[in-house]
Amino acid sequence: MAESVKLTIPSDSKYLCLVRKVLHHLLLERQLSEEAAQRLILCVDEACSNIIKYSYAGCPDLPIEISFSLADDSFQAKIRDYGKQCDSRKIKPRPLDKIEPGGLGTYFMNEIMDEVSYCTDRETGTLLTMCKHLKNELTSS
Amino acid sequence: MAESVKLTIPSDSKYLCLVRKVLHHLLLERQLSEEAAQRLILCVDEACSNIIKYSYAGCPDLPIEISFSLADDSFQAKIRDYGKQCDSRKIKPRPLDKIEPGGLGTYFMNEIMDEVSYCTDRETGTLLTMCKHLKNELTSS
Amino acid sequence: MSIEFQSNESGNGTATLVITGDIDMSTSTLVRTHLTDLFKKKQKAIVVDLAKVSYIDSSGIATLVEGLQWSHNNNTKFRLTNLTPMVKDVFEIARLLTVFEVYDSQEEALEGI
Amino acid sequence: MSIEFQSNESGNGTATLVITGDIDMSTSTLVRTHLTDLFKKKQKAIVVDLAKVSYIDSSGIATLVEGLQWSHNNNTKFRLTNLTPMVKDVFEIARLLTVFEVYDSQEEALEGI
Ligand SMILES: Nc1ncnc2c1ncn2[C@@H]1O[C@H](COP(=O)(O)OP(=O)(O)O)[C@@H](O)[C@H]1O
Ligand SMILES: Nc1ncnc2c1ncn2[C@@H]1O[C@H](COP(=O)(O)OP(=O)(O)O)[C@@H](O)[C@H]1O
Repeated sequence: MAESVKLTIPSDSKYLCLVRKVLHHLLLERQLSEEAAQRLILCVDEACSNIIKYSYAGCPDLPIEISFSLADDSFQAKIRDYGKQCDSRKIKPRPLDKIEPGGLGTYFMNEIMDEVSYCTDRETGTLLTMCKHLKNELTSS
Repeated sequence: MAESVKLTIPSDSKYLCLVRKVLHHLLLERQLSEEAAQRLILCVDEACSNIIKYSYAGCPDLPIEISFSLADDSFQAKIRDYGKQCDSRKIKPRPLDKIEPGGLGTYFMNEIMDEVSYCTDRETGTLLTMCKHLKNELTSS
Repeated sequence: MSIEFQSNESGNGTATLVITGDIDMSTSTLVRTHLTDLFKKKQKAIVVDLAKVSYIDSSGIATLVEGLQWSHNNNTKFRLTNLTPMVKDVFEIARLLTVFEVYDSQEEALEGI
Repeated sequence: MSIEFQSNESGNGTATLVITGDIDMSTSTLVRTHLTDLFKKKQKAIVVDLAKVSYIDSSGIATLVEGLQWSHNNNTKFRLTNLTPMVKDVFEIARLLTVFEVYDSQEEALEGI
Protein backbone atom coordinates (compact mmCIF):
# COMPACT_ATOMS: atom_id res chain seq x y z
CA MET A 1 0.00 0.00 0.00
CA ALA A 2 1.37 3.36 -0.99
CA GLU A 3 1.45 6.07 1.63
CA SER A 4 2.15 9.50 0.38
CA VAL A 5 3.93 12.46 1.84
CA LYS A 6 3.51 15.86 0.23
CA LEU A 7 5.88 18.75 0.40
CA THR A 8 5.35 22.21 -1.07
CA ILE A 9 8.29 24.58 -1.32
CA PRO A 10 8.74 28.06 -2.79
CA SER A 11 10.58 28.05 -6.12
CA ASP A 12 13.85 29.09 -4.53
CA SER A 13 16.86 26.84 -4.99
CA LYS A 14 17.72 27.20 -1.32
CA TYR A 15 14.85 24.77 -0.57
CA LEU A 16 16.26 22.00 -2.75
CA CYS A 17 18.28 20.59 0.14
CA LEU A 18 15.10 20.35 2.21
CA VAL A 19 13.48 18.32 -0.55
CA ARG A 20 16.51 16.04 -0.62
CA LYS A 21 16.46 15.67 3.16
CA VAL A 22 12.79 14.71 3.25
CA LEU A 23 13.14 12.18 0.47
CA HIS A 24 16.30 10.74 1.98
CA HIS A 25 14.46 10.24 5.27
CA LEU A 26 11.55 8.47 3.57
CA LEU A 27 13.73 6.25 1.40
CA LEU A 28 16.06 5.14 4.18
CA GLU A 29 13.08 4.38 6.43
CA ARG A 30 12.06 2.00 3.65
CA GLN A 31 15.41 0.22 3.73
CA LEU A 32 16.51 1.52 0.38
CA SER A 33 20.26 1.37 -0.17
CA GLU A 34 22.07 4.69 0.03
CA GLU A 35 23.04 4.49 -3.66
CA ALA A 36 19.51 3.79 -4.85
CA ALA A 37 18.20 6.55 -2.59
CA GLN A 38 20.71 9.09 -3.91
CA ARG A 39 19.73 8.32 -7.50
CA LEU A 40 16.05 8.93 -6.83
CA ILE A 41 16.92 12.07 -4.90
CA LEU A 42 18.97 13.29 -7.87
CA CYS A 43 15.99 12.92 -10.21
CA VAL A 44 13.63 14.85 -7.95
CA ASP A 45 16.24 17.56 -7.41
CA GLU A 46 16.80 17.90 -11.17
CA ALA A 47 13.08 18.14 -11.82
CA CYS A 48 12.67 20.89 -9.21
CA SER A 49 15.74 22.74 -10.53
CA ASN A 50 14.24 22.73 -14.02
CA ILE A 51 10.96 24.13 -12.70
CA ILE A 52 12.86 26.92 -10.95
CA LYS A 53 14.92 27.68 -14.09
CA TYR A 54 12.38 27.22 -16.86
CA SER A 55 8.76 27.04 -15.67
CA TYR A 56 9.12 29.84 -13.15
CA ALA A 57 12.08 31.52 -14.91
CA GLY A 58 13.84 32.33 -11.66
CA CYS A 59 10.92 33.82 -9.74
CA PRO A 60 11.63 32.53 -6.24
CA ASP A 61 8.27 32.50 -4.46
CA LEU A 62 5.97 30.38 -6.58
CA PRO A 63 4.88 26.95 -5.36
CA ILE A 64 6.42 23.62 -6.28
CA GLU A 65 4.22 20.79 -5.00
CA ILE A 66 5.90 17.45 -4.61
CA SER A 67 4.28 14.21 -3.58
CA PHE A 68 6.18 11.04 -2.78
CA SER A 69 4.46 7.66 -2.79
CA LEU A 70 6.34 4.64 -1.60
CA ALA A 71 4.86 1.21 -2.08
CA ASP A 72 6.64 -2.04 -1.29
CA ASP A 73 8.09 -2.32 -4.74
CA SER A 74 7.81 1.09 -6.32
CA PHE A 75 8.53 4.75 -5.87
CA GLN A 76 6.55 7.54 -7.44
CA ALA A 77 7.18 11.27 -7.36
CA LYS A 78 4.68 13.75 -8.71
CA ILE A 79 5.90 17.29 -9.13
CA ARG A 80 3.47 20.06 -9.94
CA ASP A 81 4.19 23.63 -10.93
CA TYR A 82 1.95 26.51 -11.98
CA GLY A 83 4.39 28.17 -14.35
CA LYS A 84 5.03 28.36 -18.08
CA GLN A 85 4.01 25.27 -19.94
CA CYS A 86 6.13 24.01 -22.79
CA ASP A 87 5.99 21.31 -25.39
CA SER A 88 7.25 18.30 -23.48
CA ARG A 89 8.95 17.03 -26.65
CA LYS A 90 11.28 20.01 -26.27
CA ILE A 91 12.37 18.82 -22.85
CA LYS A 92 15.17 16.51 -23.75
CA PRO A 93 18.74 15.67 -22.86
CA ARG A 94 21.65 16.47 -25.14
CA PRO A 95 23.61 13.58 -26.68
CA LEU A 96 26.22 12.45 -24.17
CA ASP A 97 29.05 12.12 -26.68
CA LYS A 98 29.35 15.88 -26.90
CA ILE A 99 31.21 16.81 -23.73
CA GLU A 100 29.77 20.15 -22.67
CA PRO A 101 27.92 21.67 -19.75
CA GLY A 102 24.13 21.37 -19.60
CA GLY A 103 21.52 18.96 -20.78
CA LEU A 104 22.34 16.41 -18.10
CA GLY A 105 19.38 16.87 -15.75
CA THR A 106 16.78 15.29 -18.00
CA TYR A 107 19.33 12.67 -19.02
CA PHE A 108 19.66 11.59 -15.37
CA MET A 109 15.89 11.49 -14.95
CA ASN A 110 15.40 9.33 -18.04
CA GLU A 111 18.36 7.10 -17.26
CA ILE A 112 17.44 6.43 -13.63
CA MET A 113 13.64 6.37 -13.65
CA ASP A 114 11.43 3.77 -15.30
CA GLU A 115 8.85 6.37 -16.23
CA VAL A 116 9.09 10.12 -16.74
CA SER A 117 6.02 11.86 -18.08
CA TYR A 118 5.02 15.49 -18.36
CA CYS A 119 1.37 16.42 -18.40
CA THR A 120 0.27 19.94 -19.38
CA ASP A 121 -3.35 19.00 -19.78
CA ARG A 122 -4.51 21.67 -17.31
CA GLU A 123 -4.96 25.40 -17.20
CA THR A 124 -1.55 26.38 -15.89
CA GLY A 125 1.65 24.58 -15.22
CA THR A 126 2.83 21.05 -15.54
CA LEU A 127 2.54 17.80 -13.64
CA LEU A 128 5.63 15.65 -13.91
CA THR A 129 5.29 12.03 -12.85
CA MET A 130 8.34 9.85 -12.29
CA CYS A 131 8.22 6.18 -11.31
CA LYS A 132 10.78 3.60 -10.37
CA HIS A 133 10.35 -0.11 -9.60
CA LEU A 134 12.31 -1.01 -6.53
CA LYS A 135 12.69 -4.77 -6.67
CA ASN A 136 16.47 -4.85 -6.55
CA GLU A 137 17.11 -1.59 -4.78
CA LEU A 138 16.26 -2.68 -1.27
CA THR A 139 19.05 -3.41 1.17
CA SER A 140 16.88 -5.94 2.96
CA SER A 141 13.91 -7.70 1.48
CA MET B 1 8.19 38.50 4.03
CA ALA B 2 6.82 35.13 5.02
CA GLU B 3 7.68 32.18 2.85
CA SER B 4 5.76 29.06 3.56
CA VAL B 5 6.61 25.41 3.33
CA LYS B 6 3.84 22.84 3.46
CA LEU B 7 4.10 19.26 4.53
CA THR B 8 1.34 16.66 4.46
CA ILE B 9 1.84 13.39 6.31
CA PRO B 10 -0.40 10.39 6.95
CA SER B 11 -1.78 10.28 10.51
CA ASP B 12 0.78 7.71 11.62
CA SER B 13 3.05 8.60 14.51
CA LYS B 14 6.04 7.25 12.63
CA TYR B 15 5.96 10.41 10.52
CA LEU B 16 6.31 12.74 13.50
CA CYS B 17 10.09 12.62 13.30
CA LEU B 18 9.91 13.74 9.67
CA VAL B 19 7.83 16.74 10.72
CA ARG B 20 10.42 17.55 13.38
CA LYS B 21 13.27 17.19 10.90
CA VAL B 22 11.66 19.53 8.37
CA LEU B 23 10.88 22.18 10.95
CA HIS B 24 14.33 21.88 12.50
CA HIS B 25 15.88 22.45 9.08
CA LEU B 26 13.74 25.54 8.44
CA LEU B 27 14.31 27.05 11.86
CA LEU B 28 18.06 26.56 11.91
CA GLU B 29 18.33 28.03 8.41
CA ARG B 30 16.72 31.09 9.96
CA GLN B 31 19.37 31.31 12.66
CA LEU B 32 17.02 30.35 15.46
CA SER B 33 18.80 29.06 18.54
CA GLU B 34 18.61 25.33 19.09
CA GLU B 35 16.57 25.81 22.27
CA ALA B 36 14.03 28.10 20.66
CA ALA B 37 13.79 25.74 17.69
CA GLN B 38 13.21 22.70 19.90
CA ARG B 39 10.39 24.47 21.72
CA LEU B 40 8.56 25.29 18.51
CA ILE B 41 9.16 21.76 17.27
CA LEU B 42 7.67 20.40 20.50
CA CYS B 43 4.46 22.39 19.97
CA VAL B 44 3.99 21.20 16.40
CA ASP B 45 4.74 17.62 17.41
CA GLU B 46 2.19 17.79 20.26
CA ALA B 47 -0.46 19.21 17.96
CA CYS B 48 0.09 16.42 15.41
CA SER B 49 0.08 13.78 18.16
CA ASN B 50 -3.26 15.07 19.40
CA ILE B 51 -4.71 14.89 15.89
CA ILE B 52 -3.53 11.29 15.58
CA LYS B 53 -4.95 10.38 19.01
CA TYR B 54 -8.18 12.36 19.09
CA SER B 55 -9.28 13.77 15.74
CA TYR B 56 -8.40 10.63 13.79
CA ALA B 57 -8.70 8.27 16.77
CA GLY B 58 -5.70 6.18 15.75
CA CYS B 59 -6.55 5.68 12.08
CA PRO B 60 -3.08 5.89 10.50
CA ASP B 61 -3.67 6.94 6.89
CA LEU B 62 -5.62 10.17 7.03
CA PRO B 63 -3.96 13.43 6.09
CA ILE B 64 -2.41 15.96 8.42
CA GLU B 65 -1.56 19.14 6.53
CA ILE B 66 1.02 21.36 8.11
CA SER B 67 2.19 24.72 6.86
CA PHE B 68 5.10 26.64 8.30
CA SER B 69 5.53 30.35 7.69
CA LEU B 70 8.66 32.07 8.82
CA ALA B 71 8.87 35.81 8.71
CA ASP B 72 11.75 37.85 10.06
CA ASP B 73 10.20 38.17 13.46
CA SER B 74 7.51 35.53 13.67
CA PHE B 75 6.78 31.88 13.21
CA GLN B 76 3.38 30.51 12.31
CA ALA B 77 2.27 26.89 12.01
CA LYS B 78 -1.12 25.96 10.64
CA ILE B 79 -2.18 22.38 11.14
CA ARG B 80 -5.24 21.05 9.40
CA ASP B 81 -7.03 17.75 9.90
CA TYR B 82 -10.21 16.29 8.44
CA GLY B 83 -11.21 14.26 11.48
CA LYS B 84 -13.66 14.55 14.37
CA GLN B 85 -14.29 18.08 15.46
CA CYS B 86 -14.62 18.88 19.11
CA ASP B 87 -15.49 21.84 21.25
CA SER B 88 -12.18 23.67 21.48
CA ARG B 89 -13.00 24.70 25.05
CA LYS B 90 -12.64 21.01 25.92
CA ILE B 91 -9.09 20.98 24.65
CA LYS B 92 -7.22 22.05 27.71
CA PRO B 93 -4.24 21.22 29.86
CA ARG B 94 -4.59 19.74 33.32
CA PRO B 95 -3.44 21.81 36.31
CA LEU B 96 0.30 21.27 36.72
CA ASP B 97 0.20 20.87 40.49
CA LYS B 98 -1.33 17.44 40.15
CA ILE B 99 1.62 15.27 39.22
CA GLU B 100 0.20 12.67 36.85
CA PRO B 101 0.68 11.51 33.30
CA GLY B 102 -1.22 13.29 30.52
CA GLY B 103 -2.56 16.75 29.85
CA LEU B 104 0.88 18.19 29.16
CA GLY B 105 0.74 18.54 25.36
CA THR B 106 -1.69 21.42 25.28
CA TYR B 107 0.06 22.94 28.29
CA PHE B 108 3.32 23.07 26.30
CA MET B 109 1.56 24.61 23.33
CA ASN B 110 -0.08 27.32 25.41
CA GLU B 111 3.05 27.96 27.45
CA ILE B 112 5.44 28.24 24.50
CA MET B 113 3.32 29.85 21.78
CA ASP B 114 1.97 33.38 21.76
CA GLU B 115 -1.21 32.30 20.04
CA VAL B 116 -2.97 28.94 19.84
CA SER B 117 -6.36 28.90 18.18
CA TYR B 118 -8.61 26.10 16.98
CA CYS B 119 -11.05 26.76 14.18
CA THR B 120 -13.80 24.27 13.36
CA ASP B 121 -15.72 26.65 11.19
CA ARG B 122 -15.66 24.25 8.22
CA GLU B 123 -17.37 21.08 7.13
CA THR B 124 -14.94 18.57 8.54
CA GLY B 125 -11.93 18.74 10.76
CA THR B 126 -10.06 21.47 12.46
CA LEU B 127 -7.52 24.14 11.62
CA LEU B 128 -5.12 24.86 14.42
CA THR B 129 -3.05 28.04 14.15
CA MET B 130 -0.07 28.64 16.39
CA CYS B 131 2.07 31.77 16.34
CA LYS B 132 5.22 32.86 18.05
CA HIS B 133 7.06 36.19 17.92
CA LEU B 134 10.73 35.61 17.45
CA LYS B 135 12.35 38.86 18.54
CA ASN B 136 14.58 37.36 21.21
CA GLU B 137 14.91 33.86 19.87
CA LEU B 138 17.40 34.53 17.12
CA THR B 139 21.02 33.61 17.65
CA SER B 140 22.12 36.43 15.39
CA SER B 141 20.11 39.50 14.52
CA MET C 1 12.16 6.85 14.14
CA SER C 2 14.06 4.11 15.84
CA ILE C 3 14.71 3.91 19.55
CA GLU C 4 17.10 1.60 21.33
CA PHE C 5 17.31 0.34 24.87
CA GLN C 6 20.16 -1.11 26.81
CA SER C 7 19.46 -2.30 30.31
CA ASN C 8 21.99 -3.38 32.81
CA GLU C 9 21.09 -5.07 36.10
CA SER C 10 23.76 -5.18 38.74
CA GLY C 11 23.91 -7.84 41.43
CA ASN C 12 23.04 -5.40 44.23
CA GLY C 13 19.51 -4.65 43.09
CA THR C 14 20.05 -1.64 40.85
CA ALA C 15 19.16 -1.45 37.20
CA THR C 16 20.21 1.08 34.60
CA LEU C 17 18.20 1.75 31.45
CA VAL C 18 20.05 3.60 28.70
CA ILE C 19 17.71 4.98 26.05
CA THR C 20 18.97 6.06 22.63
CA GLY C 21 16.67 7.96 20.28
CA ASP C 22 13.76 10.36 20.32
CA ILE C 23 10.97 9.71 22.81
CA ASP C 24 7.72 10.68 21.14
CA MET C 25 4.24 9.27 20.65
CA SER C 26 5.61 6.48 18.46
CA THR C 27 8.25 5.31 20.91
CA SER C 28 7.00 6.15 24.41
CA THR C 29 5.02 2.90 24.69
CA LEU C 30 8.30 1.03 24.20
CA VAL C 31 9.86 3.08 27.00
CA ARG C 32 6.87 2.15 29.17
CA THR C 33 7.32 -1.57 28.41
CA HIS C 34 10.98 -1.45 29.34
CA LEU C 35 10.19 0.37 32.57
CA THR C 36 7.42 -2.03 33.61
CA ASP C 37 9.78 -4.95 32.96
CA LEU C 38 12.32 -3.43 35.31
CA PHE C 39 9.73 -2.61 37.98
CA LYS C 40 8.44 -6.19 37.85
CA LYS C 41 11.88 -7.37 38.87
CA LYS C 42 11.57 -5.50 42.18
CA GLN C 43 14.80 -3.60 41.95
CA LYS C 44 15.97 -1.36 44.77
CA ALA C 45 16.69 1.38 42.29
CA ILE C 46 16.15 2.13 38.63
CA VAL C 47 18.32 4.71 36.89
CA VAL C 48 17.24 6.00 33.48
CA ASP C 49 20.11 7.42 31.44
CA LEU C 50 18.89 10.02 28.96
CA ALA C 51 22.27 11.11 27.53
CA LYS C 52 21.29 9.94 24.07
CA VAL C 53 17.75 11.25 24.08
CA SER C 54 17.79 14.52 22.19
CA TYR C 55 14.01 14.85 22.00
CA ILE C 56 11.15 14.10 24.39
CA ASP C 57 7.50 15.07 24.12
CA SER C 58 4.59 15.01 26.56
CA SER C 59 4.00 11.28 26.02
CA GLY C 60 7.58 10.62 27.05
CA ILE C 61 7.26 12.84 30.09
CA ALA C 62 3.98 11.10 30.98
CA THR C 63 5.74 7.75 30.80
CA LEU C 64 8.45 8.92 33.18
CA VAL C 65 5.80 10.35 35.52
CA GLU C 66 4.21 6.91 35.54
CA GLY C 67 7.59 5.44 36.40
CA LEU C 68 7.83 7.86 39.30
CA GLN C 69 4.40 6.79 40.56
CA TRP C 70 5.28 3.11 40.29
CA SER C 71 8.48 3.82 42.19
CA HIS C 72 6.46 5.33 45.05
CA ASN C 73 4.11 2.33 45.11
CA ASN C 74 6.97 -0.17 44.95
CA ASN C 75 9.37 1.56 47.27
CA THR C 76 11.93 1.63 44.45
CA LYS C 77 14.24 4.54 43.85
CA PHE C 78 13.68 6.06 40.39
CA ARG C 79 16.37 8.38 39.14
CA LEU C 80 17.14 10.19 35.90
CA THR C 81 20.63 11.06 34.66
CA ASN C 82 22.35 12.93 31.87
CA LEU C 83 19.47 15.07 30.65
CA THR C 84 20.32 16.70 27.33
CA PRO C 85 19.53 20.43 27.06
CA MET C 86 16.28 19.81 25.17
CA VAL C 87 15.04 17.20 27.65
CA LYS C 88 16.00 19.38 30.59
CA ASP C 89 14.19 22.33 29.06
CA VAL C 90 10.99 20.30 28.61
CA PHE C 91 11.14 19.12 32.24
CA GLU C 92 11.60 22.73 33.30
CA ILE C 93 8.66 24.00 31.27
CA ALA C 94 6.56 21.25 32.85
CA ARG C 95 7.96 22.23 36.28
CA LEU C 96 8.98 18.64 36.88
CA LEU C 97 12.72 19.08 37.25
CA THR C 98 12.41 19.25 41.04
CA VAL C 99 9.80 16.50 41.23
CA PHE C 100 12.20 13.90 39.84
CA GLU C 101 15.54 12.91 41.30
CA VAL C 102 17.89 14.12 38.58
CA TYR C 103 21.65 13.43 38.51
CA ASP C 104 24.54 14.43 36.29
CA SER C 105 25.96 10.95 35.83
CA GLN C 106 25.13 7.29 36.35
CA GLU C 107 27.77 7.13 39.09
CA GLU C 108 26.19 9.96 41.08
CA ALA C 109 22.75 8.47 40.60
CA LEU C 110 23.91 5.13 41.97
CA GLU C 111 25.76 6.58 44.95
CA GLY C 112 24.52 5.53 48.36
CA ILE C 113 21.91 3.08 47.15
CA MET D 1 22.40 24.75 2.18
CA SER D 2 25.79 26.10 2.94
CA ILE D 3 28.91 25.31 1.00
CA GLU D 4 32.47 26.07 1.98
CA PHE D 5 35.67 26.46 0.02
CA GLN D 6 39.24 26.22 1.06
CA SER D 7 41.87 26.92 -1.54
CA ASN D 8 45.54 26.39 -1.20
CA GLU D 9 48.09 27.66 -3.70
CA SER D 10 51.55 26.16 -3.54
CA GLY D 11 54.66 27.98 -4.70
CA ASN D 12 55.20 25.64 -7.63
CA GLY D 13 52.09 26.63 -9.57
CA THR D 14 49.56 24.13 -8.28
CA ALA D 15 46.33 25.00 -6.52
CA THR D 16 44.01 22.80 -4.51
CA LEU D 17 40.36 23.62 -3.98
CA VAL D 18 38.64 21.71 -1.19
CA ILE D 19 34.85 21.94 -1.37
CA THR D 20 32.64 21.09 1.61
CA GLY D 21 28.88 20.77 1.15
CA ASP D 22 26.31 19.80 -1.44
CA ILE D 23 26.82 21.07 -4.98
CA ASP D 24 23.40 21.85 -6.40
CA MET D 25 21.68 24.61 -8.33
CA SER D 26 21.99 26.96 -5.33
CA THR D 27 25.72 26.47 -4.83
CA SER D 28 27.22 25.57 -8.22
CA THR D 29 27.63 29.23 -9.22
CA LEU D 30 29.87 29.66 -6.18
CA VAL D 31 31.92 26.67 -7.31
CA ARG D 32 32.20 28.32 -10.71
CA THR D 33 33.42 31.59 -9.19
CA HIS D 34 36.10 29.81 -7.19
CA LEU D 35 37.24 27.91 -10.26
CA THR D 36 37.42 31.00 -12.48
CA ASP D 37 39.46 32.76 -9.79
CA LEU D 38 41.97 29.92 -9.81
CA PHE D 39 42.11 29.76 -13.61
CA LYS D 40 42.76 33.51 -13.77
CA LYS D 41 45.89 32.95 -11.73
CA LYS D 42 47.34 30.80 -14.53
CA GLN D 43 48.22 27.82 -12.40
CA LYS D 44 50.00 24.83 -13.88
CA ALA D 45 47.50 22.53 -12.23
CA ILE D 46 44.23 22.78 -10.33
CA VAL D 47 43.14 19.91 -8.10
CA VAL D 48 39.56 19.83 -6.84
CA ASP D 49 39.11 17.77 -3.68
CA LEU D 50 35.56 16.41 -3.42
CA ALA D 51 35.98 14.32 -0.23
CA LYS D 52 33.40 16.40 1.59
CA VAL D 53 30.90 16.68 -1.22
CA SER D 54 28.22 14.10 -0.56
CA TYR D 55 25.85 15.39 -3.23
CA ILE D 56 26.29 16.78 -6.74
CA ASP D 57 23.65 17.45 -9.38
CA SER D 58 23.83 18.24 -13.10
CA SER D 59 24.62 21.90 -12.46
CA GLY D 60 27.64 20.83 -10.42
CA ILE D 61 28.74 18.41 -13.11
CA ALA D 62 28.27 21.14 -15.72
CA THR D 63 30.49 23.46 -13.71
CA LEU D 64 33.24 20.86 -13.55
CA VAL D 65 32.87 20.22 -17.29
CA GLU D 66 33.39 23.95 -17.80
CA GLY D 67 36.51 23.72 -15.66
CA LEU D 68 37.75 20.92 -17.88
CA GLN D 69 37.16 23.04 -20.97
CA TRP D 70 38.98 26.04 -19.45
CA SER D 71 41.85 23.74 -18.57
CA HIS D 72 42.17 22.68 -22.20
CA ASN D 73 42.11 26.29 -23.36
CA ASN D 74 44.62 27.41 -20.72
CA ASN D 75 46.92 24.44 -20.86
CA THR D 76 46.30 23.87 -17.15
CA LYS D 77 45.96 20.43 -15.65
CA PHE D 78 42.54 19.95 -14.04
CA ARG D 79 42.18 17.01 -11.71
CA LEU D 80 39.54 15.68 -9.33
CA THR D 81 40.23 13.69 -6.17
CA ASN D 82 38.42 11.86 -3.41
CA LEU D 83 35.07 11.35 -5.09
CA THR D 84 32.47 10.15 -2.57
CA PRO D 85 30.31 7.20 -3.69
CA MET D 86 27.38 9.44 -4.66
CA VAL D 87 29.56 11.80 -6.69
CA LYS D 88 31.33 8.91 -8.37
CA ASP D 89 28.01 7.29 -9.23
CA VAL D 90 26.73 10.50 -10.84
CA PHE D 91 29.91 10.81 -12.93
CA GLU D 92 29.47 7.20 -14.00
CA ILE D 93 25.85 7.65 -15.00
CA ALA D 94 26.94 10.67 -17.04
CA ARG D 95 29.80 8.58 -18.51
CA LEU D 96 32.26 11.26 -17.48
CA LEU D 97 34.44 9.28 -15.11
CA THR D 98 36.93 8.55 -17.89
CA VAL D 99 36.73 12.03 -19.39
CA PHE D 100 38.12 13.65 -16.24
CA GLU D 101 41.45 12.89 -14.60
CA VAL D 102 40.30 11.36 -11.33
CA TYR D 103 42.63 10.46 -8.44
CA ASP D 104 42.21 8.79 -5.07
CA SER D 105 44.08 11.40 -3.07
CA GLN D 106 45.53 14.92 -3.33
CA GLU D 107 49.04 13.45 -3.21
CA GLU D 108 48.42 11.21 -6.22
CA ALA D 109 46.74 14.05 -8.10
CA LEU D 110 49.76 16.29 -7.52
CA GLU D 111 52.35 13.69 -8.46
CA GLY D 112 54.54 14.48 -11.43
CA ILE D 113 53.19 17.97 -12.05
N1 LIG E 1 10.36 22.24 -16.55
C1 LIG E 1 10.78 22.60 -17.79
N2 LIG E 1 10.10 23.53 -18.50
C2 LIG E 1 10.52 23.92 -19.71
N3 LIG E 1 11.61 23.42 -20.34
C3 LIG E 1 12.34 22.50 -19.69
C4 LIG E 1 11.97 22.04 -18.40
N4 LIG E 1 12.88 21.11 -18.03
C5 LIG E 1 13.76 21.01 -19.04
N5 LIG E 1 13.46 21.84 -20.06
C6 LIG E 1 14.19 21.97 -21.35
O1 LIG E 1 14.97 20.79 -21.55
C7 LIG E 1 16.36 21.10 -21.69
C8 LIG E 1 17.22 20.04 -21.03
O2 LIG E 1 17.11 20.15 -19.60
P1 LIG E 1 18.24 19.58 -18.69
O3 LIG E 1 18.59 18.22 -19.21
O4 LIG E 1 17.79 19.63 -17.28
O5 LIG E 1 19.53 20.46 -18.93
P2 LIG E 1 19.84 22.00 -18.69
O6 LIG E 1 18.80 22.53 -17.78
O7 LIG E 1 21.20 21.98 -18.07
O8 LIG E 1 19.81 22.60 -20.04
C9 LIG E 1 16.52 22.47 -21.07
O9 LIG E 1 17.60 23.19 -21.66
C10 LIG E 1 15.16 23.13 -21.35
O10 LIG E 1 15.14 23.69 -22.63
N1 LIG F 1 -7.06 17.56 18.36
C1 LIG F 1 -7.87 17.27 19.41
N2 LIG F 1 -9.15 16.84 19.22
C2 LIG F 1 -9.94 16.56 20.26
N3 LIG F 1 -9.57 16.67 21.55
C3 LIG F 1 -8.34 17.10 21.83
C4 LIG F 1 -7.42 17.42 20.78
N4 LIG F 1 -6.27 17.81 21.37
C5 LIG F 1 -6.45 17.73 22.70
N5 LIG F 1 -7.70 17.30 22.99
C6 LIG F 1 -8.27 17.14 24.36
O1 LIG F 1 -7.50 17.92 25.27
C7 LIG F 1 -6.96 17.11 26.32
C8 LIG F 1 -5.58 17.56 26.71
O2 LIG F 1 -4.66 17.25 25.67
P1 LIG F 1 -3.11 17.14 25.99
O3 LIG F 1 -2.73 18.29 26.85
O4 LIG F 1 -2.38 16.98 24.72
O5 LIG F 1 -2.92 15.86 26.91
P2 LIG F 1 -3.21 14.32 26.70
O6 LIG F 1 -3.36 14.08 25.24
O7 LIG F 1 -2.01 13.67 27.27
O8 LIG F 1 -4.45 14.05 27.48
C9 LIG F 1 -6.99 15.69 25.78
O9 LIG F 1 -7.11 14.75 26.80
C10 LIG F 1 -8.20 15.72 24.84
O10 LIG F 1 -9.38 15.46 25.57
